[in-house]
Amino acid sequence: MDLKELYQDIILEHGKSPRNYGKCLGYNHNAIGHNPLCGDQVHVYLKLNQKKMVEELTFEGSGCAISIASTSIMTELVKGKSFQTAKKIVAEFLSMIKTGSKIATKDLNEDQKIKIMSLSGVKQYPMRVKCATLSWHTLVSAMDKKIDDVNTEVVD
Amino acid sequence: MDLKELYQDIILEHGKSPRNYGKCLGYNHNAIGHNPLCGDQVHVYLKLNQKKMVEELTFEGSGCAISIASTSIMTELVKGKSFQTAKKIVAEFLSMIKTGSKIATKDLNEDQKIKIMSLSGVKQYPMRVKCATLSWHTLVSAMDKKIDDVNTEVVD
Amino acid sequence: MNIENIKSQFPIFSKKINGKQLVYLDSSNSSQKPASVINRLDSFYKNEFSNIGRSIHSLSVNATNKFDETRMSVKKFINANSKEEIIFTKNATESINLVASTFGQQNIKTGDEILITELEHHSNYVPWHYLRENKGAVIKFAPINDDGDIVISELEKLINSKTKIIAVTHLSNVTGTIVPVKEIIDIAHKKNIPVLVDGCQSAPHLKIDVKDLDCDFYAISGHKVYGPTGVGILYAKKKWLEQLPPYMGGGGMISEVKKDKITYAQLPEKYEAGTMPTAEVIAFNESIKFMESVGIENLVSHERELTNYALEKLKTINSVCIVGNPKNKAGVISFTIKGVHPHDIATILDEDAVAIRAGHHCCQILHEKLKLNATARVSFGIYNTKEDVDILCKAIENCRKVFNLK
Amino acid sequence: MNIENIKSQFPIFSKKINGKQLVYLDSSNSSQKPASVINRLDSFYKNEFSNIGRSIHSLSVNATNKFDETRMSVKKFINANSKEEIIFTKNATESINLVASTFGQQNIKTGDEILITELEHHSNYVPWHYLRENKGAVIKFAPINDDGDIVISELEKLINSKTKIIAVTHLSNVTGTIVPVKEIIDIAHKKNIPVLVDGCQSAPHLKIDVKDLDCDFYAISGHKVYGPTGVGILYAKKKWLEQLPPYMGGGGMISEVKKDKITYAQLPEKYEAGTMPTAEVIAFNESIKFMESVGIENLVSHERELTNYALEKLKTINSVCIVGNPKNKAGVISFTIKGVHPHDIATILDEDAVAIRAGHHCCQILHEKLKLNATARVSFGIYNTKEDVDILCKAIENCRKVFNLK
Ligand SMILES: Cc1ncc(COP(=O)(O)O)c(C=O)c1O
Ligand SMILES: Cc1ncc(COP(=O)(O)O)c(C=O)c1O
Repeated sequence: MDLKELYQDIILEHGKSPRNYGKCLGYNHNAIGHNPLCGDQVHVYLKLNQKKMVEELTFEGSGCAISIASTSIMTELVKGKSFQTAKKIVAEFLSMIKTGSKIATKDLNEDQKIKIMSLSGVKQYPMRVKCATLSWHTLVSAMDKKIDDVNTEVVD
Repeated sequence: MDLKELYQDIILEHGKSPRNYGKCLGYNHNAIGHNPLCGDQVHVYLKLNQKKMVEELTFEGSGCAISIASTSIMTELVKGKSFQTAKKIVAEFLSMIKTGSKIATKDLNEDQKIKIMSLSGVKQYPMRVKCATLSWHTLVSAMDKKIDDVNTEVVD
Repeated sequence: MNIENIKSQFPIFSKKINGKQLVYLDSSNSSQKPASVINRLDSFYKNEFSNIGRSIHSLSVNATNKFDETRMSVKKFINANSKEEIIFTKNATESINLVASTFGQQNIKTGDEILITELEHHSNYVPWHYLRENKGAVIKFAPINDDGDIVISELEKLINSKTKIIAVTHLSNVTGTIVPVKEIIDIAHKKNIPVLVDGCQSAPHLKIDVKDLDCDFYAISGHKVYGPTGVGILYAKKKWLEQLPPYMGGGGMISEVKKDKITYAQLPEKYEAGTMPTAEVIAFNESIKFMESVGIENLVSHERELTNYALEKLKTINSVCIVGNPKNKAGVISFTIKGVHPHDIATILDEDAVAIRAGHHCCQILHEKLKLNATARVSFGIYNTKEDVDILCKAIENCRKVFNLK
Repeated sequence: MNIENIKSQFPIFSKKINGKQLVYLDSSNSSQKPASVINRLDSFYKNEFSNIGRSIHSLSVNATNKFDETRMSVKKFINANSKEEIIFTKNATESINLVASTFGQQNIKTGDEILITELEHHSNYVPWHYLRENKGAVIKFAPINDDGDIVISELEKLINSKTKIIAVTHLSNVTGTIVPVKEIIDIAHKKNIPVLVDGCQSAPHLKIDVKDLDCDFYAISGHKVYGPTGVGILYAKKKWLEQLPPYMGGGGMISEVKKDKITYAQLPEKYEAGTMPTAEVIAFNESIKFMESVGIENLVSHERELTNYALEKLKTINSVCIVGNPKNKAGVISFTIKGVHPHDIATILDEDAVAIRAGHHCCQILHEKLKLNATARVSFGIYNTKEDVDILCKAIENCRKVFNLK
């Protein structure tokens, strides 16, 4: 396996300059996820509007390139989507990372698909799967508002 | 090593019909020893008179042939001896069992030496050393009256 | 099932003791290990060694996966609901201490009662005794009858509103009694009382199904089921592991550590502090595979046959007394010889390379009840044969000869 | 000393990872094992296996003696007064839990203080935290300075009449700081405060002399000193082991067991409940022999040389920052690369078969203090060479390349 498949330029770029970083104004959902393996932590802020649309999605936290890029890309792709669509995208992402399945949804355009698939190399690196999935699990938890804390140990 | 060297007739005989069994009248020293390995227990009763002579020495307890015979023979040999001599005999016995040294003391007659040496085969059976030595350690403890309990784990 | 073939998988039986073929009848103490287990230890240390969980490098990833595979195998082996219910400890004793300590912390107050039985091994009594010493709990002992069976109606009488937990062995390591734990668990659960089962002797001799039993806790020793030393298992229902406090504290069992606050990891890590017996747990997977390759049913029936054969033969020897006569019995026979102390029996049998155990077998309460200081114990493993029993009986005859018994 | 010769004693180094020679720089996590240790496990299981202590047969006598020989070797290795001061546990984490729990039971009341340091591994913090939770104790942290050294004068200020015990690492598993524990023990003993030393990292890297240190407790992990997993050691002064209550309860640690009363075995058995990691402890003797065959002085000087060489080389690499700059340092180097997260470093290095560790290394308090979420850690064993360091540095260059660093 080539490292360049894991560390694609798009990942390095998002890792270095994450989008949607910070606390968004008027968020009405949020959750914290952490990875006890390394101490990395992500805080996801979400504004669901009355139509249950993801109006704002931002994050704070620190982590490796994979984790930051994954989170940054997530915020880009999920922002503006409906609650249902957001959930579907998360599910497809998780399934891609775990089983290597393709991204089939019509809710993402080609550009967005390329972005999300840039993370598919992680599948080859089992110890890094948690880095890539933590924020996605945290997003679900924020949307569901069931628990405040997500812990990668449980959900994977 | 021949089992018959361990289980000499004299040992089987003492094991079956121990001498000086029971609680002697007027004992002024006593101690309990036990072997946590098997739960065997010996209670030694000792009457030291004003001249510090072992006037009476008896025991109660249960155990294997080696342990009962060793205790029985001990009571026979030590009874009637002075405090000092008794201690010397114990020391010679323990050294015989542990290092295989000969019994040299002049305080025992030939007959008694044969008796005590009948136990020397135990040296070849490390797991049985405690069976043979428990009551002797317990006697010392009764004489010294320092502690009430002897535990073969410590003293060996 | 070809026992000679199975026996040949155990390297130790190619060894001679005092120039004689080893007859190993001390498996309840610890079983011998098949080559597959020993070789797995060897290959893991030689080719794959790494600690698990904490590192990202390939060796560690591999070790972590292999470790997890054993957990999955154990889960399947005892039919647990999820692998989060499988905790690795160092031995069954730690497994029971873990439960007694954490359950006690949370649920035991002065005057509360803990119900155990007269059959219990010290490892299923001393940990509860600590709660008596430190928390003022009361320990009750369900009695056995003359056959060595737990009398369920008597046990039931000892249950009351103060009873907080019941801890009972599945198979006595002295009398071989198979305890009807399922029945006990049913009774207990009707009164909302959790039950810990000491499965040390049942795991090597019976089929285990924790879901069917519905037990709350189940303790197993790896080294008694053909595994390496240093590995114990605790099965516990998830609800307990979630609600009880952690046991040992340290690396690997935490989530977040601050100067003023600590949160703990999820299951099963919450109960696995510090570096695990990594290699031993990984090799333990081979023990389970070995048992599965034999087939638990085959193992059970082989051992039943052996036990019955041995009982028959032993009973014909003058002055041999079998300890207990339980309704259901497996793999363990204790006996005495009138006029020969068990220690002497063991020493004399050893001369014929027959390895048995003599003593109280960590069951002083039971021996007190039986009015015996010690017993001699024969216990079987899958590798034992009728020939072993024949050699045992001959050695017992020799023992009688040494002691000039008629 | 011929390192290639020593390295050839470790079978794992004949293995290739991703087609490359393994460069193992994760020994602080767990060391690799020499063939003598692995082979001893193999031969013990294949030819001699038996449980110890409890049986009378020859196999058991032999195992018991061999087990005892390891205890004697450990006693000699750390210069303890007697073998009764050597307790075998499953890992250093259990050793520390044992002390925290039993010492706490006896000596800690609400408001009492426990003094640890900011360098401590979670295994030397969480067990004490339990006393805070359950007994209302207070935990104080002796601070480190920017170099990663404990400031003795600051530590001294934190000692007062409520301080009941001090627990401190001998060698940091992050910064490599060698802590002047002897000095701390002197200060503590003047005020009658006992000291536990976490010797997990010092045992593999330094000469240990508990008599010279005069520490009250010393905890060691077998698997970090070239031994099998599943073995830990607790050294404790006899007076403590005599006066403290037992830890786990079960078989082997009792003297007499009655329905209403239990008395405990003498030392060291009092603290060794249940079946021990018998084979692993016996094989551990070979680890000590291995270290003695190398010579601790040689080991120390080889690792010092390596550490200095690595520090020199790493400092020349752009954007590499070494964590801490302690006065005395041994065998452990943590670093960061500006712009590359430690996890990414570890993954990229692994591609070159360079095994390092990334994360908080079970030292979240220290990382919080350093304002770092994670670090990359290189740690040496006796088998490492300057060539390993060269390969490491090349791999770091590759890492910089992957991340397009200038
Ligand atoms: C300084 C220190 N203390 C304690 C420990 C815990 O040792 P173990 O995991 O063997 O219990 C470690 C190793 O992980 C360590 O480096
Ligand atoms: C019934 C029973 N319970 C508990 C134990 C303790 O097991 P371990 O010594 O492996 O902790 C044993 C074995 O010694 C046993 O036979």
